Parts: sequence; C-alpha cells; structure tokens
Amino acid sequence: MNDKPTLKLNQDLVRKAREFAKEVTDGVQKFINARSTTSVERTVARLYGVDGISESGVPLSNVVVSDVEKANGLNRGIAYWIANGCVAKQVSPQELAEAVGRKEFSLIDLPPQKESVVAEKIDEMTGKALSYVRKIRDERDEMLKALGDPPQPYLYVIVATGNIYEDALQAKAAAKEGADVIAVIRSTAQSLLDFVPYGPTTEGYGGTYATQENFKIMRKALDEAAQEVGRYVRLTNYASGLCMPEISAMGALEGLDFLLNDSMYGILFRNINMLRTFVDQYTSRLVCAYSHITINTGEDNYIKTSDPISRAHTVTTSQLINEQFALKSHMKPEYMGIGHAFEIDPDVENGLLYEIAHALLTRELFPRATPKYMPPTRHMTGDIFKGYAMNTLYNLVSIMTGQSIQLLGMLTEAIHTPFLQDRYLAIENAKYVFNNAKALGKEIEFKDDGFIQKRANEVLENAVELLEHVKKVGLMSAIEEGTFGDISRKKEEGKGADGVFVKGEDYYNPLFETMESELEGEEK
Amino acid sequence: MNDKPTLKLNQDLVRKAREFAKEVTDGVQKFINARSTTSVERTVARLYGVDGISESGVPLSNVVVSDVEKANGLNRGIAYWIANGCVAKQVSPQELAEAVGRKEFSLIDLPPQKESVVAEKIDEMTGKALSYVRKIRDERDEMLKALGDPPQPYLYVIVATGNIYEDALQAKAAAKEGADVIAVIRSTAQSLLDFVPYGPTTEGYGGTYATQENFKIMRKALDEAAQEVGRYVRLTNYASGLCMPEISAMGALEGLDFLLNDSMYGILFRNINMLRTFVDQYTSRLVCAYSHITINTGEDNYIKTSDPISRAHTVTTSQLINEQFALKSHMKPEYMGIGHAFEIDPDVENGLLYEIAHALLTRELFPRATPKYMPPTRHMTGDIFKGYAMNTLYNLVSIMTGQSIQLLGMLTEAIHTPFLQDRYLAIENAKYVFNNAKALGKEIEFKDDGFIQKRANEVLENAVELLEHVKKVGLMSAIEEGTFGDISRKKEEGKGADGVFVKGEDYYNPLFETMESELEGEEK
Amino acid sequence: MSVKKVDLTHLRPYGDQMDDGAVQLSFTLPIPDGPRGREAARQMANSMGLSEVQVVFSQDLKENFTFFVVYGHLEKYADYTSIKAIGVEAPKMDMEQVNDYISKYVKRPVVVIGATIGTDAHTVGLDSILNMKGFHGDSGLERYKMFKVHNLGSQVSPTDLAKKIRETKADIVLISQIVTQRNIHIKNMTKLVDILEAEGLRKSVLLIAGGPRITHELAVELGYDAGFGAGSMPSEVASYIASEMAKRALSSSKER
Amino acid sequence: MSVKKVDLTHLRPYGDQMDDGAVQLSFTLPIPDGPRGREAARQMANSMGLSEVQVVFSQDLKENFTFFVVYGHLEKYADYTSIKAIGVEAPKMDMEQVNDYISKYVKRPVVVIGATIGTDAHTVGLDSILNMKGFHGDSGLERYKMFKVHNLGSQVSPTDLAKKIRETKADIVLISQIVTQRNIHIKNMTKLVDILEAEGLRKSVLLIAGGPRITHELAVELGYDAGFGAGSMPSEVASYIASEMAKRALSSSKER
Ligand code: B12
Ligand code: B12
Ligand SMILES: Cc1ncc(COP(=O)(O)O)c(C=O)c1O
Ligand SMILES: Cc1ncc(COP(=O)(O)O)c(C=O)c1O
Repeated sequence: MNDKPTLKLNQDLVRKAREFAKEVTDGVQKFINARSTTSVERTVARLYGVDGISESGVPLSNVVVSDVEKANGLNRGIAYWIANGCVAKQVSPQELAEAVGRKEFSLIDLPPQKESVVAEKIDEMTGKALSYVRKIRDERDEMLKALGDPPQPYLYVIVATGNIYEDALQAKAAAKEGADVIAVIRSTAQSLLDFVPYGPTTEGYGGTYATQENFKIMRKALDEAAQEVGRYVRLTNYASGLCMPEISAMGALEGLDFLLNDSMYGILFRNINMLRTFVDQYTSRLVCAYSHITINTGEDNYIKTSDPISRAHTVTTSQLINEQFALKSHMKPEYMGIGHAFEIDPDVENGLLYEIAHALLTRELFPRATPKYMPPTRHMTGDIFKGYAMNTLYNLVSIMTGQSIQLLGMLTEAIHTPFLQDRYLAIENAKYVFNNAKALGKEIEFKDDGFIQKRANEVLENAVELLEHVKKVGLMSAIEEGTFGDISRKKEEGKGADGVFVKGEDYYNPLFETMESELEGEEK
Repeated sequence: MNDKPTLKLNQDLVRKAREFAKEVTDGVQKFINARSTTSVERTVARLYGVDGISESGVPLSNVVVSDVEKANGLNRGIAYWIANGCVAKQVSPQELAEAVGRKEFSLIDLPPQKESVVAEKIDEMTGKALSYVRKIRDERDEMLKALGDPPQPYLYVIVATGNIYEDALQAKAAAKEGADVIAVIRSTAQSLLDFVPYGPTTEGYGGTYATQENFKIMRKALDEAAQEVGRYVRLTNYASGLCMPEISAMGALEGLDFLLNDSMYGILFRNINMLRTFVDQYTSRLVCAYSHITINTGEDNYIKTSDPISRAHTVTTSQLINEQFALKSHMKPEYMGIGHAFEIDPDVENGLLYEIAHALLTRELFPRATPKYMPPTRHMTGDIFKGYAMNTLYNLVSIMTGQSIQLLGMLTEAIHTPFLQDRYLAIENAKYVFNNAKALGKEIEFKDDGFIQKRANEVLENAVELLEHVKKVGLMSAIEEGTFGDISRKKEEGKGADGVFVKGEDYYNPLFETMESELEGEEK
Repeated sequence: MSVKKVDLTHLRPYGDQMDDGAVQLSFTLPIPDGPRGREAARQMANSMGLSEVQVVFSQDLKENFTFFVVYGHLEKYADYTSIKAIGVEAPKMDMEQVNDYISKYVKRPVVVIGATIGTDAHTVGLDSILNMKGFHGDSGLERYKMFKVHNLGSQVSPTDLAKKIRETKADIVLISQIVTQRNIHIKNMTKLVDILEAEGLRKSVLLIAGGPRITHELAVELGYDAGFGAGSMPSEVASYIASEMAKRALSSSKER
Repeated sequence: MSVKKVDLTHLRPYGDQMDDGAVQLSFTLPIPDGPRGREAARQMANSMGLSEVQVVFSQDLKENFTFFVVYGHLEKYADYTSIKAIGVEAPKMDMEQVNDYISKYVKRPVVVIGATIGTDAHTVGLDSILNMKGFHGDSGLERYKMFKVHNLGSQVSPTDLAKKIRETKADIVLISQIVTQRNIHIKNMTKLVDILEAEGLRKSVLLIAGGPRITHELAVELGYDAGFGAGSMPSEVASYIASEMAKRALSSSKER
C-alpha cells in the first residue's frame, strides 16, 4: 500500500459501506441457502465425472439432471440419484449417464439401494472429485510458484477468432510478446444457453464457445508458451450466464486461473432470472474459491450503459456487494478481481483526474484484492490513433494507482475483435507505459482535499447512501428500480427462472458442503 | 507557480547557478561589445529600407555591405555609408543600394558629405526604421490583445512542404484544427548561407527558405485564419545561422511572433564560427527584444547527440547561459522560450520520472519565462503507434509541469516531414491530453526527497559544477572541450569567421544603440 | 499562387502536396521478419498500386508472423465527379419542425417500432435514437410528440418483430445491427426482409437499419429504405422519417 | 488441428485468420467530409484491390481536406517463394571473429573512410557505426583493431570524398544518407558513384551506403556494393566488410 498515493478515505465511511453491503447480501443469502438450480446440479454431475454428450447432442450432465427433474426428484439433489444409480447398475457415473442418454432407463425408476451403500458411494465419488480438483489446483499453484508470478498489473489480452486452434496460436504469440493472461471470449449469446456446448469450436461468432475441450486445448497451448518464456501464463474464460457453476467446475477441472464471474451481471446484461443468478453465483464462486480461481467481476459493464461520472458510486456499491457475496462463498480476497473501468468520455475536462480518483478508490477500498481494470471501450471510435492515446493514459492510470489485472485496450475496439497486430500494439503500449512510469505511484501524492481526494470520498459517500437504500428495500427490489447500469429487471422475470428449486428436506450435496467446510477450516 | 507540483529546489544552488552563468556570459560579452559582423551591418541596411536583389540575384543588403567591406570601410559601420550616399545622391537607401547593385558606383567612392547633414540623415533613417518596427510590434500586440492569448501550453506545429503556398494552406488548416503556433521549417542548410534568399519559395528541401516574402505570405494567411477562428495564431521561423540578426530584422518587419534563436546552436550544430555567432546573437536578440519576438533556444539539440540523462545538466547549463545572454540583449523573461526536450529512450525504467523532473526543473528555474518543450524525436521509429503513445506521455508531462510552448510530436517523426494528417493527429492528441489532464499539475505533489525532487536537484547541482568550470576556463574553451551535445568546436574555426570585425573608433550604429537605450529605459 | 489545384476527376490521396498519393498502411504477414519479409511487404504494397514503397517498420509478432508499417504513393485515382451523394437525403429539421411537418402532412402520430435483431445484444445505439435522452444532447424519438415509439429491446427474432409490427400497426421499423463479425449482420438483415415480404408487410412500412458499420448504400442494397451509420443523430432519423412519410401521404392522396 | 496453413506462393495479409487479407489504411483526400467523401475513400480502397472496405473514421481536416481510416481485405497476393533474400549476405561474426578473419585472410588492417554526403548534416547514424561507442551496446568500427577508421563527418562533397579516398588509401567507403525528401539521397548517391567512376576509384573500394531509408536493394541498384537500413548494427557492417575483403583477397591471390 506504500507504492501508490493515498486518497485519505474517510474510514468511517469505509466501515459503514462494508457493513451495509454485508447486510444487503445477508438478505439475499437466505434465499440462496434454501435453493438449488438445474445448473448447480449439473455441476455436481460434472464433478462426479459425467462428461460428453448424448447421441442427440445434449450434454450428459443436462441429460441426467433433466431426467430427474422431469420426475420431480431434483429437490433431493442429483448426488443421491447418481450414487443410487451407480450402485444399482454397478457402473461409473459416466456409464450411468450414457445409459440414461441412450434412454435405457430413468434414474428415478431405479430401485432405491441400501442407504449405507449409497452413502458410501456418494462419499467415494465426492472424495475422488475433490481430490482431483485439489490435484489440478495444486499443480497450478506449483507451476505458478516454479515459473514465478509476473509483476502486476498483469497484461491481459483477449482472443476471439471463433476457432479455438486459431485462438491457441494467437494466444501463444501474445504470451511470447509479453501477455500474462489470455482470455478466450465466448461466442455471442452463449450465456443464454442452458447447457455448455461440447467439443472443440472451429466456428464461433464474436468469440469461441466455452467448452471443456476448448479449455483443455488452450491450457495446453499456454503451458507450452509459459515454459518457453519462463513465465506463468494465466488462462481466463467466462462463467456468468445460465451455466455459471458448471463453467466454474470445468475451469476447476482444466486448471483455469481466472473466470469472469459476477453476482449480478447475468441479471442485468443477459436478463437472466435474479434468483437463478444469485443461487448459481454462490456455487460457482465456491468452486472458484476451492480451486484457487480468481474471479473477475463485471462492474465495468454498468458504465457502458450509464454515465461513468454521475453513476460512479453504483460501481463502488456493486463492488462491495460482489465482495460480500464472494466472502460468503469463502473466497479469499486475493482471488477477488474486483472490476472497474476507464470509460469516461475523453472530452470531459479533467476526465483523467476522475479516472485516477475512481481507480484508486477501487484499489484502496479492496487493499488485498486483485482489481481488474477494464479499458476504454464505449468512447473508442474508428480513429485508432486517438484510441491508442486513450489506451496510453489508461495504462498510465493503472500503473500509477497500482491495479492488479489490466485488460489491455485495443486500438480497434470500435471496429472488430482484435487482429494479431492490434494485440501486439496493445502489449507494446502497456509494456512501454508500465516500465516508463514504474515508480510513479510511489513518487506522487495528491493534495489534501484536492480534486482527487474529494472526488473519491464523494463517490464513497454516494455509495454508502445507495447501500443504505438498498439495505432498506432489499437488493432484488433495488435491481427492479434500475440501480445498476440504468437497467431494471423484475424479480419474477428473466431466463432460467424455471431452473430454480427449493431444496427438499432430504436434499444432499456433500460435494459443496465439503468444500464449504474445508474452506471454513482454512479461514480459521 | 501554484498550478504545478514543486521540486523544492535548493535555492542556494539556484542563486549560484545564475551568478556563475552571468559571469560566464560577462566574459563573452566583452568580445561581443567590441565587434560587429557583416550580418549585423546587413541588418542595419535592411532596417533602413534596403530590400530586393541585384540583377545577379545577390540581396542588396549584401551588395552594399560587401561594397563597403571590400574597400575596408566597414569598421565605421554601414549606417554612415548609407546615409552619406543618400545625401550625396539625394536618393533613398533602396535607390542607393539598387544603384550600387547596378555597379554604378561604390559607396566608399562617394564624396563625404557635410557631417551634420549626414548625422541628420542617419537620425531620420533611424527614426523611421524604429517607428516602423514599433508600429508593427504594436499592431501585433493589439491583435493579440483583441483576439486573446490562448491558454498555455501553446500547440505549436511545423509546416515543411518546401512550397510556401502549400505551407500557408496547411498552416491555415492546422490553425483551424487548434494550432496556436505555426513554424515554417527552413530548407536544408539555409543556416550556412551567408545571405538571405529572396522572394517566395516553391521548391525547398526538408523545408521552405526563410525569406521576407515567405514571412509576409505566411503572416497574412495566419492572420486570416486567426480572424476566422477568433484566436491569435503565432508565426515562427528560424534565426540561428549565418544571418541571425538579419532574419530577426525580417521577423520584426513582418510581424513574426517567435524565432528560433540560440546563442550557441550555430556553433555546435552548424559549425559556424564562435565569435561570429556570439556577436550576431546579441544583435539578433536585441531586435527580438525590441520587437516583442519570443526567442526559442535550442537545448533540445544537445540531447539528440548526447545522452539525455547523464548529460541533462548540460541542458540546464546552456539554458542559464542563454538566459544571461538574453538579459544582456535587454530581453524580458516573458520573451524567453527556454528550450528543452523529452528525448529519453522509451525503454528506460522510470524514464517518465526523469522526464518529469527535467521538465519541471526548466519550468521552476525560469518561472517568468515561456519554456519551449520539444517532443521525442531520436527514439521515434517507423512504429507510428508507439510514437503516438510516446507523444501522449510527452503531452501529459507538459500539462502536468506547466510548460508554455509545446512543439507537438509527430507520429511519423522517423519517416518524413509532417503530412497533413500527421499534424491533425498531433493536434488531436495534445487537445485530448491537455483537456483531460488540465488540473493534474495542481493536484499532485512529489514525495519530499523522492526520486523526482532528488533528480532535479542533482541535475541542478551538476549544472552548477559545470558552470563553475566553464567560468574558470571561459565559455569558448568549454565549447572546445565538447561540453555541449558532445560536440567540440575550435575557436578559430567554423564558417563565417571572416565576417567578424572589430568596430573602428568611428563606428556608429544609432539603430541598435537607440534600441538598447529604449529597452534599458523600460527595464527601469 | 502556385499550389496545384485538385482535379476531381483524378482524385488521389494527399500527403503533403497535391497528388502525391501518399498512403499509410499496416498489415501482418504470416512469415518471419527479416529482409525477405520486408521485401514481401513491399511487393504486397506494390500489388496495391503503390509506388516508392517504404517499409518503415517491421516487427516479429512471434509464431512466424510479422507486422509491417508501410508508406507509399498510390498511382490509382477515383473520379469524384461521378460519385453521387449516397447518404440519406432529407432536409434537416429540429424536433418542432418535425412535429409540425408530420401534423401538417401525415395528420396523425407516426408509429415507430425498434429492435435489435438476431443475437445482437447491443442496445445503446438503438436507445440513443429512441430513448428520451437521445444522443449527445439531441433528443430521442420518444420525446417527439408526433411519434409513438415501441422499443422492443435486443435479441428480437424476425418473426416476433413481424408479429409486433402487426400488433402496433407500425409505420416505421427501425432495426439495429452492431455485431458484424463474419457478416452476421448481413445474414440477419436479409432474413428480416425476406420474412417481412413473405408476410406482406414490407411495402406498408418504412424499413430502416442502423449501426456503426451500416451505410445507407448497404441498407438499400439489402432491400431497406435507408441506413444510418456511426454517429447518427435522432433528429436526422426523425427528419428522414417525417419527409418520407409526408411524401408517401402526398402520393397516396394524389392517387386517390 | 484445423488452422489453415500458409500458402507461401499466395501470401496474403493476416488479420485474425489465415488469408483474410486484412489491411489497415489511412490517407487524406482533398475533398470535404460527408457520405460522398466516404464513398470516394471506399472507391480509393477498392482501386487498391481491397474488398469489403470499411471506412471506419472520417475527419474534416479543414480547408477541404478529409482524413480517413479504412480497413479492408486485400484480394491480391505475393509469391514469397520467388523472393530471394536480398539483404546483405554475410556470416554474423563478433568483434574478435572479425579481427581474426581479417588477420587471417586480408593480413593487414582495413582502411575505412566514412562520411555523410551532400547537405545532409545527420551524423548520429554514421557515428553509431563508426565511433567507439557504437550502437545499443555493439561497439563501433573504431574499436576493432583491424580497422583503421577515418570519419569525415557531415556535408562532405563527392570530390572532397574522392580526394580523401586517395589520401587515406581507403579500402572501404561508408556513406550515410538520412534526408530523403524529394529523393535527394538518390541524387547524392548517384552523383558520388559517377564521380568515383570518373576518377577510376569505384573498383578499388567497397562502397557501402546506409541510412534509415536505405535498403540493400536500392544501394545495389544505384551501383553500391551494399546498403544498410534502419537499426543496422556495427558488427553486421564489420562482418560484411570482413567477409567481402576476404573474398576479394582470395580471388586476387588466385588470379596471381
Ligand atoms: C457497450 C458494448 C457492449 C455491451 C452492450 C451493452 C448494451 N446493452 O448495449 C456489452 C458489454 C453487453 C457487449 C457485449 C458484447 N459485445 Co460489445 N461492444 C460495446 C461497445 C464498447 C460500445 C457499443 C456502444 O454502446 N456504442 C455507442 C453507441 C451510441 O454507438 P452505436 O452502437 O454505433 O450507435 C450509433 C449508430 O451506430 C447509430 N445506430 C445504431 N443502431 C441504430 C439503429 C437505427 C435504427 C438507427 C437509425 C441508428 C442506429 O446511432 C447510434 C447513435 O449515433 C462496442 C465497441 C465500440 N466502441 O463501438 C463493442 C462491440 C460492438 N462489441 C463487440 C462484441 C464482439 C461483443 C460480444 C459479442 C463479445 C462477446 N463475445 O462476448 C458481446 C456480446 C453481445 C451480443 N450478444 O451481441 C464488438 C463487435 C465486433 C464486430 N464488429 O462484430 C465491438 C465492436 C467490440 C470489439 N471490438 O470487439 N458489448
Ligand atoms: C537527430 C536529428 C537531427 C539532428 C542531427 C544531429 C546530428 N548531428 O546528426 C538535427 C537537429 C541537427 C537535425 C536537423 C535536420 N533534420 Co533531422 N532528424 C534527427 C532525428 C530526430 C534522429 C536521427 C538520428 O539521429 N537517428 C538515430 C540514428 C542512430 O539512426 P539512423 O540515422 O537511422 O542510423 C542507423 C541506420 O540508419 C544506419 N545508418 C545510418 N547511416 C549509416 C551509414 C552507413 C555506412 C551504415 C552502414 C549504416 C548507417 O545505422 C544506424 C544505426 O542503426 C530524425 C528523426 C528520426 N527519429 O529518425 C530527424 C530527421 C532525419 N531529420 C529530418 C530533417 C528534415 C532535418 C532537417 C533537414 C530539418 C530542417 N529543415 O531544418 C534538419 C537539417 C539537417 C541537414 N542539413 O541535413 C527528417 C528527414 C525527412 C526525410 N526523410 O527526408 C527526419 C526524419 C525528421 C522528420 N520527420 O522530419 N536532425
Ligand atoms: C462479469 C462478466 N461475465 C460474463 C461476460 C460475458 O458474458 P457473455 O457471454 O454473456 O457475453 C462479461 C462480459 O463482459 C462480464 O463482464
Ligand atoms: C535554436 C535553433 N535554431 C535553428 C534551428 C534550425 O536551423 P537550421 O536551418 O540550421 O536547421 C534549430 C533546429 O532545430 C534550432 O534548434
């Protein structure tokens, strides 16, 4: 915290802000704890080893969950049904799911097996699942340690060709140019699919599907590049959407490092049902916490549709809410990539001072987190040169305020998903600025009660006020009021509502319970 | 001085630096006072109204001065000879010069006229000359006042097509885009010509000749543009070279606002004889001081051929020397565009912190001057994008440290003299950064005894040490030692040495004497 | 004055003097950096009609790719005099004028329906045209008293749109397309026209497309009445609608 | 793996997939901004062989000029396989190797003379090659014990240079040309060759040109033995000199 100037934040406000945010999420967490979703159950199936697709192309995790759901058995949890089936048929979960996929039988119709045997089966499957996840996690942790964690801000770039092999090639080139993090952008509207596509993608629109095979291909490519450059290279994908927890599980299985994972993004920007998203995000983050996957929250999106200055406090408010939800999932702060963005209209007088105040507010408010800073996008135009200048100042603010994860701006942001050369130029810009201004944050102070300190405290004050209101009306009503991103969503509406269900009395899910208790143990 | 962070310079060092610089220039001024040059005399002729060229293309100011010089009459000063000739032939100075140009007679051969009549003639010519110069000066001052002085840093761009009409067109476009200052770059090697070319230029190399007609054409174009945009637009050209005082006089006659005018540039970068340059610069600056022309010194050049970090103190040393020489020419600080530059290798770690320290040192050391800040050039490459990023940080340093005159960097610096679009992009970059970071200087402070404060004081300390040495050996010997720009020049060598002469007992030059005494009067 | 004047029948790029043809290029080639690579870049530029090509920068992008920055002088030219204005042609009116114009000639409020079609989720552009707030201080169509606006939001399918057109008796259909990767916008736009024609709705509405990569020319080519590109203002769209609706009202009243 | 492989006989630019031909352009046209201007820019790009042209930015530059940023897909290609390496060909040696090589094959120090010719006053480039200090940590020719260097500095006329070549008995003549406006470097370089030939000196020296806009190809075309461009390293020049001098020594010893 000594490497950057300070905002002299009103610590009373900071305390209040956290307190209110906690109360806000406490209210929602009650709803979450009582519920599960089809996607959460599919996650269980996946972690128990259910992979692949049926003949008609439906992922087997969907197959088994729908199978039980149709027969109204899901409120017991998929774990029981899989274990019961495995015992009954003396097969592995995968073989079981394949059989269901072939419509040989329904899990519900299989005779209930001896309780103790089923329980043992569940424990066995759970133990195996968790130990595999831990193995992957530990391997990654070790590789990171062996190769060394690159200095922050990490250089984060995206690939988005729609062809995973082309993506892999471009990702390798980027890593060799200096990229520390590679994100594979998902194909348009994948978040609205209530299943995860399968296999390698060679044609996507605006991106490449998030599939387990794609994760694997990319992980391998990056590990190769990492060994070549002697620097750990992180892999990112997107969790938010209707398959939020499943994608986290896929990330855990394939050793991803980061996942875009926001507690409200799906609601606001994809019109996904609130309850669905809240329940899903909990498990999704639990899996991330357990697997040492850093989440990246999506506050940058708010100021794409609302004004970055007058609505700055909604970013702060959401960051605090995201933090509390993450803590509830037992996530350590160092895995919280709290999101924010450099989106102020470049024509605003002293816009840079606002940006500095906002960026530093995020940094100071979450001292142990790893803030994820997003580049100018909405005011980027076809004037690629002006855009390159904006990206230069964006990089400067980042190094000056000590951000952790820097999604590099592309000079062609307004035109197309990045060309190879656009990515090179982005990396070159960041390397130049980060090195040339390395110790700038250490060197400067802001005038006491100057523009920047005042501005940051003002945003914080507004956030506290807003949080107080949200606390009063409840988060779900606040979202109905259009609090975030100037977007209003109704509680009952939105996609995926039908996938939410109240857990039965006999609901059983040792997988996540074990994760919870292990993580709780670590917290002590 | 409150709009930018402070370096907390050691004021003892500041005082010492000035004192030493004064002593250094005192030493040279003795040489200067005793001498004149052919170029100084040609300046007198021009101000008395001698214009145009002879049939063989030689400027008439050269014609009359050579005429007298050949007959060894120049140590009396050209003023006397012109006046005597005008009285003898009952013609104007121009008619007289034309006749000499036609070789009708030599001035030396004309019978000496009655002394009091000649003296009266001289006074009359002097009065007319000075009142014309004052008229032009006052008109400019009034226009500046009427249209308003734009905020600093001024946006300064160059035109260099080689065709004055094309230059004028491009200059107008630039002014309308937002440029505050237009410089017409001179054609390659004009500084080595011992005469000023005549008439409008339509084909130059790397620039357009500095001619009086070109000045006029450009002044008119800029005044038109200024009226259209409702903002005063300044015109710049280059004085340094073998015709340093003459070009200043042309600038005075045509209402130029700025002239590149350095006390040592010609010596170092054009291998012009030392004495020649020192004597010429004195008169040149006297004319500028009288005409309210801001001089721009050339310290930026030093760090094009020597290292910008390890030789930073040579820039400071030269700035102090330039200041003292300017004061000796009775120039007010607000007309001193003290030069410096952003030339550190972009790959240097914390290069930006060095740049900030150096730029602010110039600003703080010369609080009443109007520093002229020069862009990155030597580390610009064909990578126009990287260059644009460098120019962005350059603009940022300028607004942060409160520079006055900003020569805008061109993204194509390494490739060609500016295209129209290059100039637009440069202006766009500066406008963006200056507005977006407007109050940044007001907002930040540097850590006490941090990198930047220490660095600035270190440079100042080195400068004081160097000045002490220069004081000891004398400026001319210091130049022989290669003190500036890692370039060594010998006292006796260099172009134009033969144009220097010791003033005779009867040397008479009321033109510059009146300027001196009027300016001295103002100083009181 | 000796500045060469432009010859509009032989229009060429201008670097720093008329007809120098100066052009800046950058591109990547899938070959290694080096003299041979730079020569390939030069030939590539030559193939485009550039002479005196300068490869001013080459940079290894790894994995056998190289990035080039190139300058050259284009020997080709265009005939500007033969280019007819192909933008949307309409008198520029402000909100009040538009309202008056519609009152006078159409004599009833105009029903506008807007949507982003296909899987495109970008709403900011369409909203800038439709929402009260408008764009850069220029009010959106909702604020015009002579427009009745239905904003259907994003990701609307052509069939749903057709249904809504019938339901609302829309006069004007505004669709937005932002994502253009692999020409998905062309596919979406074509599909919509096909469906509207199949449903007999195409002729009864004014069909307008917009988006940063949409040009009037492209829109017309795809069977739309008009197209609006990057930086379009609501009042421009409003003016166009008013003048077109007036024309239609006049011609149909004449027909009667 | 389904990534398309490069076809070197049909080399095309690469944006984000093989053979997409993606190219970025910027240029200025002497016409006003507007739809007609953008259409002219599009046609200009078409004339260069670009398809699916996108005029992504247009900006009024005042005085009837407009700036355009354009992207498009180049339909042309180059045959990379037919491009022979046209850079300077020489084994890469370090200082010691160069010295040894010269000792072994030439058997005496090589005399090098360097100058910037014409009115060109840029010395930094030539100095980077010649001075002790060198360039980016690579020592200059003066530091090589087997080179005897005469650096004449800038603005040297061809006749003065010829005189000095005789005086110093130079083996190698290095000339630098930085200013290229209106092709002044070509004029200067041609003039030097003419004079050296007229004076019978051309054959007895290795004539090398350098500068950021100099290519080996151009130098050879103008009658030089080699050309060195932007970013050249002293050791590259030294290696070339050593290997050429050795070749000449060998062939002349064979002739004898
Ligand atoms: C904001 C934004 C988003 C937001 C959208 C929020 C929202 N509710 O709209 C979010 C974050 C959700 C988003 C997501 C995605 N985006 Co997006 N996004 C942008 C961004 C940064 C700004 C767009 C914007 O709001 N512009 C401001 C408005 C006012 O301008 P405009 O849209 O051009 O509209 C004007 C005119 O075009 C015209 N107009 C537009 N529509 C209409 C309609 C009519 C009838 C009329 C008359 C006029 C008109 O008038 C408007 C005012 O002048 C652009 C980059 C950029 N700077 O342009 C990328 C961009 C458009 N997105 C892109 C992509 C690829 C995506 C994703 C597909 C990425 C992914 N794989 O996840 C997703 C998925 C979205 C989907 N399913 O469609 C690409 C598109 C590339 C391409 N050419 O195909 C861009 C260019 C970024 C990039 N370089 O990759 N995005
Ligand atoms: C420094 C500089 C100056 C200094 C020169 C100081 C000096 N003593 O050299 C000063 C300020 C005096 C100057 C003046 C001018 N300059 Co100047 N200058 C530059 C600048 C900024 C850097 C050049 C440099 O030092 N590069 C660093 C060296 C190491 O690189 P290099 O020269 O490319 O050399 C390398 C290779 O090319 C090669 N090489 C070079 N020579 C040789 C020779 C041999 C034999 C070999 C083997 C290799 C070799 O090896 C070197 C190491 O890799 C450039 C812009 C730029 N960034 O390139 C403009 C630039 C070269 N200048 C330019 C101009 C126009 C001028 C002026 C004519 C402007 C004017 N009208 O007043 C004047 C007049 C100069 C004259 N009469 O020639 C233009 C040239 C445009 C063109 N292409 O024609 C440039 C490109 C700037 C611009 N965009 O306008 N300049
Ligand atoms: C938090 C978060 N999740 C997910 C996404 C992308 O998801 P989708 O596939 O819905 O575009 C984003 C996009 O910016 C995001 O910010
Ligand atoms: C102080 C000064 N004078 C003059 C010049 C240019 O003069 P010349 O015509 O000699 O290039 C410069 C160039 O940068 C300069 O810095």
